[in-house]
Amino acid sequence: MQLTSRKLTGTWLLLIALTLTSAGLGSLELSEELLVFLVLLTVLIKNYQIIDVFMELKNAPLLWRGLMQCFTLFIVVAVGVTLII
Amino acid sequence: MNKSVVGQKRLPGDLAIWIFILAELTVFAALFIVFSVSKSLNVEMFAEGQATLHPLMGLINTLSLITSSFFVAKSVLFASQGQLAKSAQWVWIGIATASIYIVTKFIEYQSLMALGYNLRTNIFYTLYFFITFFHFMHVLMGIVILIVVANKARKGGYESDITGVETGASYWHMVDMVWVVLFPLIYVIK
Amino acid sequence: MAERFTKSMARNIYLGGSTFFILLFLGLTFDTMQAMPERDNRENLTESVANGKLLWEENNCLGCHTLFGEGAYFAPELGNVYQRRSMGNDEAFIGYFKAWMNAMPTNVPGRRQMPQFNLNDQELEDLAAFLKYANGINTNDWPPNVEG
Amino acid sequence: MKFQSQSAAMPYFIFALALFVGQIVFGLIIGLQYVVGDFLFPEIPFNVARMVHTNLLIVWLLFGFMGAAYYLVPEEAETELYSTKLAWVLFWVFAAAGTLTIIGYLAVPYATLADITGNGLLPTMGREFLEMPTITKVGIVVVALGFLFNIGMTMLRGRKTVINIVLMTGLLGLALFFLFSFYNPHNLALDKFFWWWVVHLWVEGVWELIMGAILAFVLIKVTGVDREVIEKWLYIIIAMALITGIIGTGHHFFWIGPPEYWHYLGSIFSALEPIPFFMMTVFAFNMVSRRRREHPNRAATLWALGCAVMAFLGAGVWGFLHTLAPVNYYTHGTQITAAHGHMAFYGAYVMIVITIISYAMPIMRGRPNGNSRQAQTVEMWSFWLMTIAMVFITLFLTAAGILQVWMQRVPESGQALSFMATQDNIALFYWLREISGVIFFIGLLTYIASFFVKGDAVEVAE
Repeated sequence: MQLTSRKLTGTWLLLIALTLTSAGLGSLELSEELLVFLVLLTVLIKNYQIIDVFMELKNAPLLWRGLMQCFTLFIVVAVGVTLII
Repeated sequence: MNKSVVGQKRLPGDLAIWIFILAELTVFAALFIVFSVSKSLNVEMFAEGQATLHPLMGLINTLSLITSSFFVAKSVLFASQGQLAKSAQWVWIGIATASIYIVTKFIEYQSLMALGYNLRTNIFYTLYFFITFFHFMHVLMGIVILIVVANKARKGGYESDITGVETGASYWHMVDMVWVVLFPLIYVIK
Repeated sequence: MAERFTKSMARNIYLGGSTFFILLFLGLTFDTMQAMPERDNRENLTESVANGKLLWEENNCLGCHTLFGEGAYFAPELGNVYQRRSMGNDEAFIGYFKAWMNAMPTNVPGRRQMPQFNLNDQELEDLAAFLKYANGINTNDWPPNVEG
Repeated sequence: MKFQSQSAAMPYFIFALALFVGQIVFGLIIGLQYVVGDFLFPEIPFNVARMVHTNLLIVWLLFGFMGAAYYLVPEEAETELYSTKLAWVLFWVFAAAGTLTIIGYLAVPYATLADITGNGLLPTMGREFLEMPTITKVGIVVVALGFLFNIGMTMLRGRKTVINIVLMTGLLGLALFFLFSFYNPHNLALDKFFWWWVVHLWVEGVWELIMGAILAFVLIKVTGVDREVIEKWLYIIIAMALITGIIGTGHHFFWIGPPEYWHYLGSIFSALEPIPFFMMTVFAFNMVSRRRREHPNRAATLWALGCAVMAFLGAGVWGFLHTLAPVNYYTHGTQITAAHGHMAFYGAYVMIVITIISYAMPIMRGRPNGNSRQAQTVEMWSFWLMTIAMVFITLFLTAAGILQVWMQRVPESGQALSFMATQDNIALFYWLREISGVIFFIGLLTYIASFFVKGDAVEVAE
């Protein structure tokens, strides 16, 4: 799968949309747990997109893609858990 | 030209930068976790503090960094197709986009400090100023790296090997990734 | 994989990284210096205190005692000795301090001994003033209790 | 030995080891004074013996670093030393200044020494680790400048390798930060703040560069692994050391006056300080397992590996143990600090100096393949004796420290035991520490003895 300009643009629009969504979520009257969960979900999706497409790690050795994804997942989960507790 | 075979797994950029990126993410992870732990220990203080921030500026900064990252990714794409002049051009556009972040961040610091908040006010402001300023310095550092890359690209420095462009870009995407966590953590989740 | 780990990149990371953190450290130092006047009890730094500090240094008190937890761990903490021994009364502290210093060494067999430093009355008062001044520095509530 | 002038390292190494013996003797004295309080009183009071113990450590490590530089810089630069004569002159100046200072400590009361040396003109004495008279400090600066000039000129004339550059940066930083020892304001909080610019930025900053460079040099020599690989690792490790270590200085600013935010910064960055030490351990073992030859000097390899492991344990793990501000609130200035200090200095700096001595000394004595097998066996015995003894010293001090925290620090005012009462309660551990210290001393004597063991020259299987 070769990276294309179209793919990049699509990812960019997705990131913008997710950013606006997460900012919008903050102004809704959601329960804290739900807000944390939803916002962190957008963060996770965004970072995975950045890792795979912008950083081009989708075609990288599994080790490096895995390391980056694990790090992101770890940060998001750790933040989520400590915020909710 | 980049002669990577289609389907072959390859890591873009220099291996050293990836080790460094992991180290950087570790530092930021520690900072974020300290922030969220302190927040759950000082709920009211953090709520009051967060109310003094400017979510709109945070949003603008997120958009500017994401867009800048996008432009830099485009530049790598051009470089891999051998279009180095275009590649350099997009790096410059990426830098210009990121400068929006610098201006907004500067305004935000100014307005907070005018109200008398600083690193020493309380734990919230200590962490807010330190984490965002630490990230701010990363943006500046990233811009310096990108300027070096753009200059070298303009002079045709990457004709045989675009590793340098990829390395600079990877660092820049990391700076973006960190802000993507930082923005909701500090500005959105109240 | 390892062949694309270039030495120049490793060097750039070293140079860039250390410059970055040196600048950050200098910035934080600058900020700390702004904060110090409210914390370091400088308004009570009299001539007598300055002389007391010199006496403290020239008799190598830190060779046995700690001051704010720094020094040798052979004899008690003295950063808060004013709090521990004064009962909030300067006269009482100076009296206690002089009596203590003049009684040294105890010569109790097997016990840790503090030397006799042969300081005169004025010097003992300066040293006591220094210890009182040290006690007034904001140490973020350290030590945890009066024992130091 | 590739270059004749490398032998300038010889007197530095020998003198360093002599001072090391002195350091341990005084260590045993103060260790005994912990339990037999009036031992040698009033002839050698604790504060004097302790000052001799710590200052000898610093000075012999400096001699070791200088010797290491004189040995490895010419070899790396592939040129003779700029001036062998200067190296010898500086050796005698430094050795004389050091010896006179120690004699001064022991012969007259400290206040008298301060008086004789004119401390009143520029007071710098009486601060931990920087007790030497101002005039000695000036002497150190002069020696350091001459030394840096000599090494720098050698480097500039020859090949500029990464190891040389890193070593030079470390030595320059060492000299630069030492200048803060001349800043001694009346303001106690500021005095302490900048005092750490010497002490912390030495041992958790620039000294790590020196250590990394020496370790990399020895590993290249004993493993035969490609220089390129080792140099990349070196850069990444020292980058991490500085990235974590510079802001990590904050863990010393918790309780001496600076604002509260250092609790956060100091805790976070110093919690990451074990990373470079961990990388160093991985690096050393990785290089040895990828070795291209069996170097006949097995003792040197053992020291190099041991150094990496013990540095990680002492500086990394034992540092982390009490570096977080909420923990440090209770442990600051207790025997836990002493435990960490002992193992960190031994693991990181004592062992790296012994590593380079163990590698370079046989070569300078005309044994390019290392000492005889018999001598190496004795040396390896000394390695295990000293290292295991140090592990026990650390464990006993840690146990003493935990009890001390429990009795003296954790309870409320009024319920807590006083300092001296606590000391009485933990005397058993001080005795055990003293016994371990004796074993360490035996290990050290065994090490010295290994220099005199004859035996068959080692043959190299090509």
